[in-house]
Amino acid sequence: MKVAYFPGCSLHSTGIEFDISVREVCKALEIDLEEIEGWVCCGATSAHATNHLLSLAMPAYSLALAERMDVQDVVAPCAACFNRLKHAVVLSQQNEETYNKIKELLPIPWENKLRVRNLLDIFSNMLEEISSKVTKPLSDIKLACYYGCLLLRPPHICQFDNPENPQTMDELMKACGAQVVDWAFKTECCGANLTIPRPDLVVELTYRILKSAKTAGADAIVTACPFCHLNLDARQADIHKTKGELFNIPILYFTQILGIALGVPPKKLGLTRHLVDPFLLPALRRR
Amino acid sequence: MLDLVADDTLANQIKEICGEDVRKCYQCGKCTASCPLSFAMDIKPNQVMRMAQLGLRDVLSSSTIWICASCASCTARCPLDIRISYVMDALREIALKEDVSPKEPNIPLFHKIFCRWVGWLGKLYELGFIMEYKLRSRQLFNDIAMGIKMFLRGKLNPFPSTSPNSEVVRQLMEKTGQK
Amino acid sequence: MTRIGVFVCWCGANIARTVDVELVAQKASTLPGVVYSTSYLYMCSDPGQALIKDAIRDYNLDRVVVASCSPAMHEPTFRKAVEEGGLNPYFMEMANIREQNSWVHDDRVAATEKAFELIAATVERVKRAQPLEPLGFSVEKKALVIGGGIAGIQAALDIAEAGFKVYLVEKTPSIGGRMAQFDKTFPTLDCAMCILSPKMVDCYRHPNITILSYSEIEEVKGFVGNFEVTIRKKARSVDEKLCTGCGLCIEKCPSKAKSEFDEGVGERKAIYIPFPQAVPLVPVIDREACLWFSKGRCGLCQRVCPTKAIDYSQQDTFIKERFGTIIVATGADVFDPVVYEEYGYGRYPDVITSAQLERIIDPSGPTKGEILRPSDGKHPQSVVFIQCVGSRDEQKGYPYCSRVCCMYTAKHAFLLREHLPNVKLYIFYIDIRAFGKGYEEFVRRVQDELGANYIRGRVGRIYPEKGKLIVQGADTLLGQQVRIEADLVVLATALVPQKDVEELARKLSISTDQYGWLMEAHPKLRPAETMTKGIFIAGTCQFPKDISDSVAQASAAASKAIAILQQEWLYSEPVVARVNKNKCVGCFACKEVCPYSAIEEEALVEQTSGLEKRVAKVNEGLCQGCGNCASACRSQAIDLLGFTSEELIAQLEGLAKVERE
Amino acid sequence: MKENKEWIPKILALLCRWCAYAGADLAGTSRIPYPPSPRIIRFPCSARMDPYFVIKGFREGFDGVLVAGCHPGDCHYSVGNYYARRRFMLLKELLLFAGIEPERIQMRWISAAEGKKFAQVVNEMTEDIRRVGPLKLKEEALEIILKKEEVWQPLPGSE
Repeated sequence: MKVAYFPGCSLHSTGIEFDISVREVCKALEIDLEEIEGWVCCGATSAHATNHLLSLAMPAYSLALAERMDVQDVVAPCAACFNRLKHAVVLSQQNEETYNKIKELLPIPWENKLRVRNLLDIFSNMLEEISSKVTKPLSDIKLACYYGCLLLRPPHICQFDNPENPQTMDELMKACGAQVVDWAFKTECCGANLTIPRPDLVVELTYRILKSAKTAGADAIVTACPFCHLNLDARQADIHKTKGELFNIPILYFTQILGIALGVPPKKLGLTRHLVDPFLLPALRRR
Repeated sequence: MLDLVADDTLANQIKEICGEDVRKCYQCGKCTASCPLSFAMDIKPNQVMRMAQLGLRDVLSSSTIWICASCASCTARCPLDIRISYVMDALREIALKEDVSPKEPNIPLFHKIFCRWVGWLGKLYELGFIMEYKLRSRQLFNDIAMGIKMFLRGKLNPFPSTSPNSEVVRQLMEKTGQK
Repeated sequence: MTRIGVFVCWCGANIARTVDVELVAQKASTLPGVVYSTSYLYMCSDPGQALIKDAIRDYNLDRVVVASCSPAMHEPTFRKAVEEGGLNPYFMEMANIREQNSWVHDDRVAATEKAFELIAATVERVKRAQPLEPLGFSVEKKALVIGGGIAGIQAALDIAEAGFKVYLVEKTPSIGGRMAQFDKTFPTLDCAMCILSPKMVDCYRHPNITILSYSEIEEVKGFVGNFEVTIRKKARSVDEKLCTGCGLCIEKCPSKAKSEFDEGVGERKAIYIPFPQAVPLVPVIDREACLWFSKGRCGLCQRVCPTKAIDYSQQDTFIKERFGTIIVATGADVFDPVVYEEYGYGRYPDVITSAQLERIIDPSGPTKGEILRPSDGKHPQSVVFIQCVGSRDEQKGYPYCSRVCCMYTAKHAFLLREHLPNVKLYIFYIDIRAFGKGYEEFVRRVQDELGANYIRGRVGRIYPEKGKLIVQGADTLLGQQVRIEADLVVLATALVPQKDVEELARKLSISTDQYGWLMEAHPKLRPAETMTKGIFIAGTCQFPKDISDSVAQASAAASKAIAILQQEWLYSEPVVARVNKNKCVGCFACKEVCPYSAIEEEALVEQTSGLEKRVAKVNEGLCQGCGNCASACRSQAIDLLGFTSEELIAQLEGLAKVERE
Repeated sequence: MKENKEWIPKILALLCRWCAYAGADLAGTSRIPYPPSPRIIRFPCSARMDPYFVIKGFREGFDGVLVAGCHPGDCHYSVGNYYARRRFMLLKELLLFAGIEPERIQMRWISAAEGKKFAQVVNEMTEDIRRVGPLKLKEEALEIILKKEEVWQPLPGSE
């Protein structure tokens, strides 16, 4: 299967281990990722927070570039990118006027004919195949699957999984042999980019999430978004400082867990780049 | 006491930008109930909707419109199917356009700098963008330990990566009147 | 030579505000054939009708055009007025210048012009009108009531008391309906069963009432006075005549299933009587849960039955009966809140519906009236109620207000306080709608005396934490997000149309609205009637309503039904097909398309040639007047009285003829 | 003719009394405005709407004809609207052949509860016809229609 790949800015920087693990896992599952040549930033958050039309035109441009490739699907692993690309697609489908406005802005033609998908969506449609390829099941680890906001909401845009009680990541993790915990904060917001201008708020939000996961008995939290990852991973030190509670819960990308289960050496999955060391977990240390 | 003169200019502006009709709101409060950040907001989401309905432009200088993280919990649960997160976006857009002095100046600053860097390079150069933001918001020493750790783990790329199509982004920004 | 009178109604300002009625009346007087034309404030009022009658006499009118509201509203009124004025009632035609003109257009010039055009066309049409006589037919003096809830029971009793036979058909094994599930009723706190059960027994004992429980409507044919209905009596597996209701079979039955009557919070046996006061007091076997039917073994009930009433071989049977009139009282369903994932109904056992709480409170319910929460069987210390679950919600539920939830929630709060003096009660509401007699006072009592905390706002989400349910809501009066630790959360779920009501409506040829509620003929003036003559509606099948409103509507429907049953003869609109035998070539294309098999063949000897030919003949008793035959006739030999081609074309030409800029 | 916002086309609306006509009444009772384009004739059922009425409407100079009845399955006479649908499908073919634009002949299902939909249908159809302009029956087209009229008469019987 060949798909157009939209890594997005974060995956080249703060979310680099997501990019690394995505590529490894897709190789193992014979998904041919072809990066969209010349893609530009999706404009996440800042564009839509300040300029509605711009926030649609930027992702639409990258989609227009992808239309030149021989593919039907565009994959954006980053939840924010997925969300913005999907906004351009759905709002243009729902409103011809919007579509025409965007088309006029773009220097190249855009037919809006590609399907935008996230990786969970793709993987959850090949669970059987994945199960059969799992060589190193992680049976001795309890995971809290954290979906965050942007994969699921707003539902009329994302059109993916149940926005209040999503299950795709849980199913995927179970296919990797892991145990998943039932917990209450799997779709609560981490505060996203407020982490820079208002770290205090993000500390508050991530504290609740980490606390809920820990209470539910999770050894680690699995995410599908570089924002979520950054906040949950990097803010644990601040939480320790301000709230006096040290969680030390490793935060992993779902692709990293999947990679380990598929037998990819942990070294090749960027596991050493997290701030909270995942090798604190005996289940990972042994590999 | 508020001398109330209802005015639908603001409601119409919002509708023009994002297509949402704030007049539909019947004030059940489910948005406020759902919002993970309502504890930090000076005006709660349902009150934002109310002010927008009546055309009270003070809403544009609230902290709420900037603190909203666009998580869309409100939108997913609104019984009247109003996309409240789009209303928040629209209010921010209006506030910027009208140069309303924001109660949370660092957040719009963050967005502005973000967009500028993306305009230059076509992609976001996180390190450069954050450095500029820190300088201009005078929060230079915040998060410095975290930043160093991230840098050491190769999570902050020292060199900007540029899209060959940065010129297109610049033009898009120009055409859409991005400041 | 026709002498037509045109009467233009102002309808107060309803028409006159948009249409220059005086100008229209004046212009109408110039139309060919019109000898008199006037306008009046309310044409339907007594003086308005007198105006028409006087004009018929004074100006020797032979045709009348009334330009006013929709004929659906006042056609019978004006036909009668014209008849009293001495003309055949069908010499009156209406031009609809209100619903289809003044109420939808705001340009006065255009609306005035259009009103004139409509009148001019109606004048052309009425010139071609033929005198028609209403058709009379006999009335089957028996009523059918569909649905055995409180509305159906009331209607059946009223009709039976008036001296007519009634069949009361109920889908479930017992009559009683929703009301039987209630412990108390608001606002008087009457014991529901204490006031319902005597009525159920009355129905059972009444010589004029035949109860067909566990039965459904299979097919409905015919029309007012002569409905022909096929009723499916579902196989009960118990012989109603032999059974004494001793209950030994139920006692011995080894197989269990969730009780529908207890809303799934309790269990029943595979052979069961839904509740102790059931009427008829005869068990039924749930064939899915029964071991005999699913696995072919057991047979205990049959062995222990002292009267040999258990009959595994029973089949569905069909009863065909004729009825003069039908009352539909099929009730409503309760909204399934599982779509509100944020409330976790179905995932968290202590999030329940109000209907389930009703059973938990009821002394004859699964907990014997003790308030125990489902998860651990403990008394709740803190209970949160959420109003408008599925109501007033365009995204996940229905936009309408369900009318009863404010009140039943207040009742539940009252009853919980009675059972648990120290329980904390929180009620999230948007607006309190307590408009009935004694309702507001009741809600105030719950707030003031019983200390229920009403919180103005909705709940965003519910999640479990340390054995409690965390209710995250908003208090919009405080302008705060609030968090409440609850032991039990009760969702005040909407009332929604029954799933199978659309199918029943289709069988009865009555309409449903956009949600699936049965449509009344007029929301204000004919609330218990349908657009189909002889079929009436009562209770929550029309829209959510409480017991008192249901009973009132049921009695209204019953009195309408009785008015029909009392007639020896009924007269119907003479809109039937008629064959011109000279033109008919005997192709019988009409016969093929007639949905009512109303076209018969007739032999006719042509006078000139002496040859015999076969021509079509209309059975007027069967013809319903759809006009399909007229459209299908190749030789234009068949026409529809009241809607003849000549009349319709005259109207069409009339509409086109008026010159326009 | 170019699109003209001022011009109000004249639409002949043939409505069944149980559904579409009641829907039009409901538009009135609910005060949902629409342009004063339709001229409504009440029929007992869409099955009574002999295609002849449609042809006649065009010959008399209406710019469009709207035929509306109950939704499939909801016919007061159980199957009348199915007959109507088949008849109008055939008729539309013939009218298109005679050069009448498809915008001018429309068939819709409108229930008694759909006042809003009735207004919407009128709005849409008025716009549609505005786009194609006033009806201009060409002489030869008229001839064809006149001939078709003769041909047409027996057609509904062949259902």
